[in-house]
Amino acid sequence: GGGSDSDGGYRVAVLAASSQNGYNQAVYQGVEEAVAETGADVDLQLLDGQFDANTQLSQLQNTTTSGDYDGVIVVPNDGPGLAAAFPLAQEIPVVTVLNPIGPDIEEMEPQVEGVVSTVAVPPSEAAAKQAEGVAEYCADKDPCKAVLLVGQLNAPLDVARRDAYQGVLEQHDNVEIVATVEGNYDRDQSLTAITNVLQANRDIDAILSNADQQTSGAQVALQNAGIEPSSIYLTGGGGTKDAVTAVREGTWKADYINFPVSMGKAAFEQLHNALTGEDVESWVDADAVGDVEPYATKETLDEAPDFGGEWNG
Amino acid sequence: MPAHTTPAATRALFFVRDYAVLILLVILLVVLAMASPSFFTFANLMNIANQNVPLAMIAAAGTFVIVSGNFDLSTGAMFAVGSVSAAAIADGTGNPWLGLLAAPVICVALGLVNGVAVTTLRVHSFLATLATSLVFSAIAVMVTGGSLITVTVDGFTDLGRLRVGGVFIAVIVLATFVAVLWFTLQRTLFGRHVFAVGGNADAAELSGIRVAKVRICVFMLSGLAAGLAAAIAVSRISSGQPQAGLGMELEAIAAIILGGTSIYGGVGAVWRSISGVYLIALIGNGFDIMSVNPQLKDLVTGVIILAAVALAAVGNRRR
Amino acid sequence: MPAHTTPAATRALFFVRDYAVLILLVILLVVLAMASPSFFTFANLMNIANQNVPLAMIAAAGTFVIVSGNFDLSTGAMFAVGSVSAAAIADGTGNPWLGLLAAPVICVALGLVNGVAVTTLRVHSFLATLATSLVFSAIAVMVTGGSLITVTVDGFTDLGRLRVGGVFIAVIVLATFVAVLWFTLQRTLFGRHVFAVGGNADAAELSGIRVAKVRICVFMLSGLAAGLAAAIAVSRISSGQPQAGLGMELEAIAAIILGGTSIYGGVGAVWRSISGVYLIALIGNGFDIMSVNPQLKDLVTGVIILAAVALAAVGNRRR
Amino acid sequence: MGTVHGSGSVEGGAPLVEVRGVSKRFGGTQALDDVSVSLAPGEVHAFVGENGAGKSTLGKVVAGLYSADSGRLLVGGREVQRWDPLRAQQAGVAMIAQELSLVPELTVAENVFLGVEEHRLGILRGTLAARFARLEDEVGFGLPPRARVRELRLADQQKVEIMRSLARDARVIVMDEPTSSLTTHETQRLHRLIQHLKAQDRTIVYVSHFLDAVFEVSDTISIMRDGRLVRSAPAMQETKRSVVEGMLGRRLDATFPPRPATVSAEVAPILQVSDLASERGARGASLAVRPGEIVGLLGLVGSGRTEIARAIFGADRVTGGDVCFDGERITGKRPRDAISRGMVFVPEDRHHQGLVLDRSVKENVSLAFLDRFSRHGIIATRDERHAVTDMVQSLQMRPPAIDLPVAGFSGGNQQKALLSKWLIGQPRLVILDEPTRGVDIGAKFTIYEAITALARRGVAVLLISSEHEEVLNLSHRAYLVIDGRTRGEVDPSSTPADEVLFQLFSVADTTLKEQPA
Ligand SMILES: Nc1ncnc2c1ncn2[C@@H]1O[C@H](COP(=O)(O)OP(=O)(O)OP(=O)(O)O)[C@@H](O)[C@H]1O
Ligand SMILES: Nc1ncnc2c1ncn2[C@@H]1O[C@H](COP(=O)(O)OP(=O)(O)OP(=O)(O)O)[C@@H](O)[C@H]1O
Ligand SMILES: [Mg+2]
Ligand SMILES: [Mg+2]
Repeated sequence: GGGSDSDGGYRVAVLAASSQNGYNQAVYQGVEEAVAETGADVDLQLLDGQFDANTQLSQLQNTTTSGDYDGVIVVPNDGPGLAAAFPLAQEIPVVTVLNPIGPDIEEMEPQVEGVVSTVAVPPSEAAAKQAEGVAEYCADKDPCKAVLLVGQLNAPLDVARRDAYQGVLEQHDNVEIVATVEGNYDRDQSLTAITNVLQANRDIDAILSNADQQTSGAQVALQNAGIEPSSIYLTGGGGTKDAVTAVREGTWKADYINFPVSMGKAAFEQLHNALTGEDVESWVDADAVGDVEPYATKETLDEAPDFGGEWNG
Repeated sequence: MPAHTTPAATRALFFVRDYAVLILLVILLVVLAMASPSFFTFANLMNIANQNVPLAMIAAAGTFVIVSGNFDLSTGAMFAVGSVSAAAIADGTGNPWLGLLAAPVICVALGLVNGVAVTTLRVHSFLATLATSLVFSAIAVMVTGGSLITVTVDGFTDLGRLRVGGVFIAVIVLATFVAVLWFTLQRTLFGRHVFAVGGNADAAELSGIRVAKVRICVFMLSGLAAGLAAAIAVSRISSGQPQAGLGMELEAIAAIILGGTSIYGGVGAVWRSISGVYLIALIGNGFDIMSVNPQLKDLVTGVIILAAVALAAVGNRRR
Repeated sequence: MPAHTTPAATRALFFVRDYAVLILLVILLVVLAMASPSFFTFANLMNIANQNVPLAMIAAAGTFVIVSGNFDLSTGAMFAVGSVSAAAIADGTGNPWLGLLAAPVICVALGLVNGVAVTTLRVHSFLATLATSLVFSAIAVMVTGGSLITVTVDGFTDLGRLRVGGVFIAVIVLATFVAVLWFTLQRTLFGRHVFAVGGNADAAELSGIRVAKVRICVFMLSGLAAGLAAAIAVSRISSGQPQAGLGMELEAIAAIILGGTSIYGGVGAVWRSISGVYLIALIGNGFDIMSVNPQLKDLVTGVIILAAVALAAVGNRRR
Repeated sequence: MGTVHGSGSVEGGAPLVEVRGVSKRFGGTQALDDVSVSLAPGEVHAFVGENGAGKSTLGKVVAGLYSADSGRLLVGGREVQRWDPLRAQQAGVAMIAQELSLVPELTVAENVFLGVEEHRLGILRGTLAARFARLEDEVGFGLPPRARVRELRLADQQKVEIMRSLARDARVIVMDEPTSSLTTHETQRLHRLIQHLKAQDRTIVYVSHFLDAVFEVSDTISIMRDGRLVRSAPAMQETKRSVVEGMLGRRLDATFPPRPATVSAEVAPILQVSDLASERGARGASLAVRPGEIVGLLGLVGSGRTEIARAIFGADRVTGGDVCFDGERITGKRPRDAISRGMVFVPEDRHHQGLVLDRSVKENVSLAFLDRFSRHGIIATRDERHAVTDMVQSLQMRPPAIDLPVAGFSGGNQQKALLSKWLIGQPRLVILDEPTRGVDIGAKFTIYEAITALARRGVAVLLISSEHEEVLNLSHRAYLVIDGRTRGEVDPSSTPADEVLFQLFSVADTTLKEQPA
C-alpha cells in the first residue's frame, strides 16, 4: 500500500456499519486494543457507514482508491453489495467482521479477491443452534408454543435467520410457532409486538429472538402481562451486558453471545498478519474468539463468573 | 353533467368527507372484533391505547405545527435527545423524577431552537427542522457515546408501566394532554392565532398577531410533546438510546394528514390526528394478534390509508 | 429597498441569495482541497460523482415533482422494487439488459400509479405517496420473499462499474439525464406547464392546461429516475434486496430543498438539486478522508445546511 | 323564469353560446336556479346583480370552470357534454376571473401566453417577446413583459389577466369585474378595446357593479337576483333605475348619503402625519385627520396611497418622518400597536392581506379583536357569536351564515366580512383602502352609510378609493397624492372629478420636470 508513513507505520481504515451503534463501537474498541497490544505503529481511522449500504460502498471505494490506507477492517451493512468494490483499485488487505463480503451470506471463506479474512459465523448455523435450545426446552411439553421475534423481515439476513428458526422447530412436532413478529432491533417495538401477541396467546412457552434489545422489550411485555419472564424460555442474541446479567439471574434461559471486542481484536490481528506477511486465517470463527461458550445458559456462565458481556446497545 | 343530488345525499357525502378517518376506524374496529375474539377485550384495547401514547402525543402537538403552516421533522431527534437525557440523568443522579422531568424541559428548549431558526432564517420549516434534526441526533449520540443507557433506578418505570384502576398512567397523561390541546386549538386565543397564521400569515400579521411568536410557541409545544413522549417511552423500557424515535416524525405527520388536517395549514383538528394514529395502530395490532405474515403489514397499511383518502375524496367529487 | 444600499450591494445580496448553495459548494471544495491532498484528485472527485449517481438522478427528477407542488415519498420504495425486479429478471432470464431495462419500465408504471392516485383521490401527494410507498416496499419484499437475489449473469455489472476513458458510464448516464431534464424544465412546453401547475394550479387549469396530466407525467418521470437509479445501483452491487433505497426519498427531497427549490412549488431548477446532492456528498467525503470523529458528521451536515439557508436569507432580510 | 332573447341590437346571428335552464348548488346555497341566457356574436352582454346573485358562477359555467348540476350548455348551436377550461378554450371561450388567478412566479409574458405557447415538438420557440409586443401594441397597457407577476401591484395584475384572455384569440370572453382595480382612465382604455373586439364579431360578457360602465359598453343586460335570471333585455330598453330595481327588488333613490357635519379646524387631529417615508414607497406624506372627519386620498394608480396607509399603520418599515396618533408618537411601531390604540386598516387586497379564506366568517371577523371576546385567553364563544352576527347583519352580508368558510362567499360579501372584521373593534381611526371593491350598488350604499355613521360617532376616517367620486362625495377634505407624497388639498364639495384628474396629471408633470433626470 502507498499509505505507509515514512517511518514504516500503517494506516488502517475501520468501516463501521454505523459509528453510532454499540456493537460497532465495541468492534472498534477491540481493534484499538489489539493495536495497543501488538505495539505496532498504526494510525486508525473510523468511518461511519450510517447503516447505509451505498454509503459504505463509497467509503470502501474511497479508501482503496485514495492510496492513503494500507488495510481495511469492515463491518458490512450489506455484504453482497460491498462485493461491488472488488477487485480493489489497489491491492490492500481487507478483513471483514460479522458478515462475509460476497453473494453468499452463509459462506465464510473469502468470496472475492482482496478479502483476506472473515471474522464471523454463518448466520443460519447460529440461528439453528439458538432454535435447538428452544426445542430442547420444549422436549417434554406438548404443545410447546413458541413466538419468533425477528429483526426486520425485509432484510435478507433476518429472513435467513427466520428460515433457520422455522427449519429447526418444524422438525419437532410438539413445537408450535404461534406467531412471528418483527422487533426491529428496538425495545419499544418489541414490547408492543409481544404485548399484542400475548393478547391472543397468553400461554406461550418460548420467545426466540435474534437480538437482545428485542428480548429486553419482550421481557417488559411479559412482566406487564403478569407473566414471570423466568417461567418461559426467553432467549436473545448479542451477548450485551444486560443480557448476560439476565441469563445469570435466570430471567432469560439462554443467550447467543457475540464477542464484538474480541472480534475486533481478531480482525486486527489477521490484518496485521497480512500486512507483515505472516500467515492469515481466512476464517476466524467468531463463536470461538470469546472467553465463554457462545450459546450461553446459566450453567455455562457460572463457569465464567468474571464474564460480563463485551458491549451494550 | 351530473344528475340532481338531494340535500340529504349531499349532507351524507359531506359527512363521509369530513369523518372519513373516523368511519374507517370504526369499520376496522368491527372487522377486527369479528375476526379475533382476543381483539375486543378491555386489556387489548388498553394495550393499543398505551402502546401508542408517545406517537399520539407527538401527533397531537404536531397538529398545531401543521395547522400553523409548518413542518417539524425534528420530533424524532428531539425524542432521542429526551430519551438519552432522561436515562443519563436518572442513572447519574439516582433520582427517577429528575430524569423524567429533564426530557420535556430539554425538548422544549430544542423546540425553541427550531422556532427561532424558522423565524429568523425565514426558511421553510421543512428544511430548517431537517437540519436541526441532524444536529439533535448528533447530540443524542454524543450524550451516550452511541451506546445504550440502562436505568435501574427504583421508580423510574412507574410513569411508563403503572396503572390506576386498570388504566395505564401513560394513557391518563395522554388523555389529559390531548384534552388540553384540543381545547387550546378550538377555544383559545392562541388556537385561533395558530389557525390564522397557517391560513394567511400576512393577514394575521396585519390583524396584529405576532406571527413569529405564534410560530415559536408552536415549535416549543412540539418539543414539549416529544419530551413527554420520550419520558414515557424511556420509563417504559427503562433504557435510553440515541436511535430512539427514528422515523417517528414521519409517522406522526402521516397520522396527522391521514386524519384530514390540511398540509397547507389553516385547517385541522387534534382529534383527527389521534384518529389517524390509532387507525394505523389498529392495523399493526390486528397483524400481531391474528398472526398474519408481518411482511404483509405494510401492504395492508398502505391500502387502508388509500382507502381512507378515497373515502374522503368521495365527498369532494364534484367541482 | 433599504435606504442606503447601493445597487451593486443589492445585486451582491441577490446573488448570494440565489446562488447560496453553489457558493457553499465552492467554499467546501476549496476548504477540502486545502485540508487534504487526497481530496482534489481526479480519482476521488470521480468517485464522489459516481457514488451519488442514483441519488442525483432521483433528485433531478424530484425537482419536477416539487416544482409542480407535489411530493414523492415513494422514490425509495420504487427504487427497491426496481432493484429486486432487475435482479430477479436478470437472474431468471440470464439476460442482463432485460433485467436492467425492467427497472425503469416497472418504476414508470409505479409512478403512473402514484400520479393516478394523487389526481383521482385529490389528496395531497405527501400522504398518497406515503401510502403507495408502503405498498411498493411490500411488493419488493414479496418479489424476493425478503431475501437477497444475487446476480451472476455476465455483463450485468457493466452499467454500474465500467468506465469509458476513466469516466464511469454511470456518470455519463447521469450527465445526460440531468442535461435532458434541465432542458425540459427550462425550455419546453412541459417544463413551463410544470412551473405553472406548481405556481398556481387554478390559474393553470383556467389557462387550459391539463393539470392532472402534468401531475401524472411528473410522477412518471420520478418513477423513471428511481428505476434508472435502481438499475445503476443494482448493477453496481450485482444483487437486489428489498431494503435498497431506504430513506432515499428524504435524502433526495432534502437535497432538492437545500438547493433552493421552493417547497411550495412554482420555483426551482435542476442544477440546484444536483448542487444540493453534491454539497451533502462532499461533507461525507470530507469526513472520510480527514481524520474527524464521524459522530460529528450529522452535526456538521446540519450546521452546513443551516448555513446555506442563512446565506440565502441574507438577501431576504427586509420585511 | 323564461328566457328573453336579447341579442336584438346586433345583427341577430345565431347565438355563439347558449345556457339553458342551468342550476348549480354549493352546499346549502342555490347559486344558480334555472338560468337561461344566450350570447350572440358581436355583442357585449352585461351580467348585473347584487353580490352573491350568481354572476360569477354563471360566468364560470360558461368558461368550463364549474360544471352545472343540471341544465344544458350549447356552443355554436351544439350541446356540449364534457366541458372544462381546455375544451372551452379550444371552442373559443376564455375568462378573466374575478379573483385574480395568475401564476405569481412566472413573468408577465409567460402568464399572458400560458397554455397557448408556441412550440415545435414540445420545445418552446423564442417568439414570446415578439408575440407580447404585438399584443401590447393592441392594448397599450405598458406592462413590463419580463417582470414576475408576483412583483406587480393589483391593477397591473388585472391588466395581465385581461391580456391573457385576449391572447387566447377567443370568440367569447367572459370578463368578471375586469375593472375593479382600474382607474377611470384605464377603464376607458379597456372599453375602447372592447369596442375593437366587438367590431371583430367577438362576444364579451361584462360583469360589473359600475352601472355607468355597463351602460357605456353593453348591448344586452342580463339582470340576476338570488341565483335567478330576472330578465335579459337590450341595453337601450333599460335605464339605470330600472336595472337597479331589477337587481335589488327595490328602488335606490340616492347614490351617496349626506355628508356628516364638518369638523371645526380647531379640533385637535387624532392622526398627525408629517413627512412620512417608507421602504415600500411612501416618500413624504403629511396629513392630519380629526375625530369625526372623513379625509380622502386622491391619486392615480401607483401613486403610493396604499403605501402611505401601510406606513401609518406600521405594516411597512418607516424610513423617515413621524406618525402621531392621539398625541402619542407611534412611528415605526407594529400593526398590533396601532390596533391596540384604536387605529385599524382595511387593506385593498382582501385575499392576500385581509382574510383567512379557509376559516369561517366568525373567526375572521373577530380575529383582530379576539382579546375582547375572551377571558384569560379562552374565547367566550357566545359573546363572539353575538357580536359577529350583529356586525355582519348591519352590513347586510349574505348569506348571514357566520360559520361557513369565507372562501365560499361571493366577492362582494367577502368585502363585507373584511369591513366587519375591522369595524367590530369600534376603532377611533379607520383607514379604508378601496372599501367598496367588488361591492354591488346596493351594498355600496350600505357601506357609505356605515362610513358616514362612523364619522357621526366621532370616528376619524382616512379614505382611499380609485373611484374618485366616492372620495369626493364622502370626505370633508382630500389630499392629492403623487409619487408617494401628499401634494396639497382639495375641497371635495366644490371639485368635480375631472378637475381632480386634471390636477393629478398636471402636478405629476411638474414633479417630473422638477426632478432632473
Ligand atoms: N366555491 C363556492 N363554494 C361555496 N359557495 C359558493 C362558491 N362559489 C359561489 N358560492 C355561492 O354562490 C352564490 C353566488 O356566488 P357568485 O360568486 O356567483 O356571486 P356574484 O354574483 O358573482 O357576486 P359578487 O358580485 O359579489 O361577485 C353565493 O351565495 C356564494 O356564496
Ligand atoms: N409588493 C410590492 N413590492 C414592491 N413595490 C411595490 C409593491 N406594491 C406596490 N409597489 C410600488 O409602490 C408604488 C405604489 O403602489 P400602489 O399601486 O399600491 O399605489 P396606490 O396609490 O395604492 O395605488 P392603487 O391603490 O390605486 O393600486 C408603486 O410604484 C409600486 O410599484
Ligand atoms: Mg362575482
Ligand atoms: Mg392601493
